[in-house]
Amino acid sequence: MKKTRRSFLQLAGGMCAIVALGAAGLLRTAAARAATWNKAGFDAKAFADAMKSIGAAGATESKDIVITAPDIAENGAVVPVEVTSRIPGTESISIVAEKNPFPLVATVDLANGSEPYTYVRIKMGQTSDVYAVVKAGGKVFTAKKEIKITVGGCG
Amino acid sequence: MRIMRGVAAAAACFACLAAWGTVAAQGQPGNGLDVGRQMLAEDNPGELWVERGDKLFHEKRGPNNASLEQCDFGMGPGKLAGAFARLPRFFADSGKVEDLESRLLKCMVELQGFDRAAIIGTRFSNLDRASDMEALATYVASRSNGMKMDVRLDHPREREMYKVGEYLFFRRTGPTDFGCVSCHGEEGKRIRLQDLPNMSDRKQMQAVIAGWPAYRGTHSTVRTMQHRLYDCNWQMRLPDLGYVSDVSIALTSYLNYQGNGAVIQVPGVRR
Amino acid sequence: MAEPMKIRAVLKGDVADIRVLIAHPMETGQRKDAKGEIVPLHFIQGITVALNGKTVYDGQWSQAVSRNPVFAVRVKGAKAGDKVSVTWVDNKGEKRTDEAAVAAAS
Amino acid sequence: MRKYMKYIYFFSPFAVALGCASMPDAPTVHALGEKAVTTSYPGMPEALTRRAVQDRAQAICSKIGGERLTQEEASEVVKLSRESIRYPASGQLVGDWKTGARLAYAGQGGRIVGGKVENVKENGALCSNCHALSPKEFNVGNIGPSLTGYGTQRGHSDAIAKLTYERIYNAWVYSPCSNMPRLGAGGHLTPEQITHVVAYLIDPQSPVNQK
Repeated sequence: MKKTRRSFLQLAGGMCAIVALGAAGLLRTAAARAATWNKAGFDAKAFADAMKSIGAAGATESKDIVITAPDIAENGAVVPVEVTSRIPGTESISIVAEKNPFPLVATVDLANGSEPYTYVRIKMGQTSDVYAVVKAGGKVFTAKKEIKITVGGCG
Repeated sequence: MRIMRGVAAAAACFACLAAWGTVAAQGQPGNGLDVGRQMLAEDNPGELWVERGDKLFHEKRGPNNASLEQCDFGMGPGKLAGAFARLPRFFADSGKVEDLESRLLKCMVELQGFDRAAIIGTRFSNLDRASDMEALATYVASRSNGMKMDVRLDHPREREMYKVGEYLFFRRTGPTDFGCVSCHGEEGKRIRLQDLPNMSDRKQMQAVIAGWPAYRGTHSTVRTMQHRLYDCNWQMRLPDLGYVSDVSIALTSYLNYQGNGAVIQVPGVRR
Repeated sequence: MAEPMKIRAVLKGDVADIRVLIAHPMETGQRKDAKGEIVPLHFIQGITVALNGKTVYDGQWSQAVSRNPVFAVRVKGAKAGDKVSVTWVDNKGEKRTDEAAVAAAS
Repeated sequence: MRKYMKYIYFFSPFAVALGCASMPDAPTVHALGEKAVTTSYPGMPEALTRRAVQDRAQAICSKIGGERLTQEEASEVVKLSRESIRYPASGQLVGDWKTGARLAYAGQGGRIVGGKVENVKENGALCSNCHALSPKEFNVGNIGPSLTGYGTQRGHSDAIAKLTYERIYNAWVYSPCSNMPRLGAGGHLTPEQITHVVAYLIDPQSPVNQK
């Protein structure tokens, strides 16, 4: 796994050439993203390390973060998770599935008129708490929700 | 193949009889599931299969470098609008009752020159390999979206297939003693937490028929009616059901006819 | 080559609800193929959405985002006809950009 | 699992007026249906296609639509089922409830892919697919009746153990043509495995009989 990620970083260098060729300007953002990709966080196997990597160790729990997701998911391969923040100045939202082999699932920076909202379908290996981590005004807040994963159908 | 389906980071969720799709009515334990079901119904990755099928259909492919634009689904060569709504039906050119997939298979072999066994070998995708058939069937079926399922029993062979399908629906066999009816004959039943459509109820049958082919979350792909039947058959512990076999086409005739009036909206979304 | 995304962007009031479907295997690096060999990690790492050229969503994803990813972003102050542009890049350096216009509420 | 003489009963799937005169008659449909079965599993070894051939009891139990069993048919199914029952060599009908607990929630075993039967350590007993068992387990089906408190309600006498064993071995002894698979008679479970499931159902220590 580590090897693959290193090779990604090498490829990221190659991508700058594509940007220079004048492909969509957006690629610059994606390439820049590659350079700033939270490697420590995404490589972390321990929940605590993943949380630390996004500055969420010891973060305040907030009732102003709403996680919408099923109580019971029929299929761990597609678990829909929606996060809405009512915290003023929300800049980013992360999703962390505590018991996943690599708990940090996504970090999304929001700007230029984006609502303090994110939605993505994720994989979960087992029943677990899922955390939403919100950065707002230099502070970090969290909320969590348990999602039960069941073996569907006839097993 | 089946083994490869397990999503590594997720629970190995295998296919089951319970993924036909049901109308909203949920029992007590269903409540914890409803939010997820609604959220998953909102966005349908199956739309990506319609796009891919569209491209594959019109592209010149195969040894004959031909597109499928001359394929006849019963409304005349190349006429797709409403064709799926009338399938299965009798075709004079083959002398058989055929469904969507058997017609696609025939055209891929006869028009494009593909090897029949090779197409059958890749009829269902897995996590390592996409299936052209799944994309093509989804595309062609989607050309009947908004129309009502309207299978007719005008030809004697169509009536035979329908009655054989009915016979098979109730036919119990194999190590589990199951027939289709064992799981789909009563109201409000579940296998584990998955609701089972009661196929003796026209509304529920229509809800099923309206949405196949369907994007299945557990499989991360679109599955066709042939796959749905293959999969049930697997869960019943029967041998691999032959692709476009008589059993599969008879059951499709029976089920689609029972679902007549369903407004087709393909691809559906299923567990 | 990567297949086109499906982008649906619809106005609800002055908020554009942008929903995106992507064809991508999102391999976890833990799955074995038919031959019993591990399928290498292959997943979208960077994903951005821009409205009229301004980045509104700048995402980092892990391999735990579902196969054939689905995600959404909502942008205030959008108008019908605004240009939505979505770009992803995965850990193998593959990338794709697709565009759509914001549609009025239907 | 109370009153057991429950004959098959299905809603007639919408009696559609099709102009019956033009429909093939029942013997024709039967012949065509059986022929379809023989051609629809191409390339499969005979040992597996045999699974799709009905035994006498299955044939009786395949009534179309709402048609009921006759008294004679019900009696024949009961008789055939009674004759099928085998007991474990040990004679002991109550096994280990912990092993039974594992089996009761397991759904694997006996499925075929690519002409091969799936390779598993043991077949699951499939119980939770259709029955509620331990009150703590929510991922359970309802095709069959709830078995929560089974032993609390019935006790764990030798007679109850025997009845339970027989019902799992071949449910059709007590309930001809019920939806329940004949798990022992059909070969899905061994007599020994069934004794473990019996223990799981009747043992006072089993979660099935806890609050």
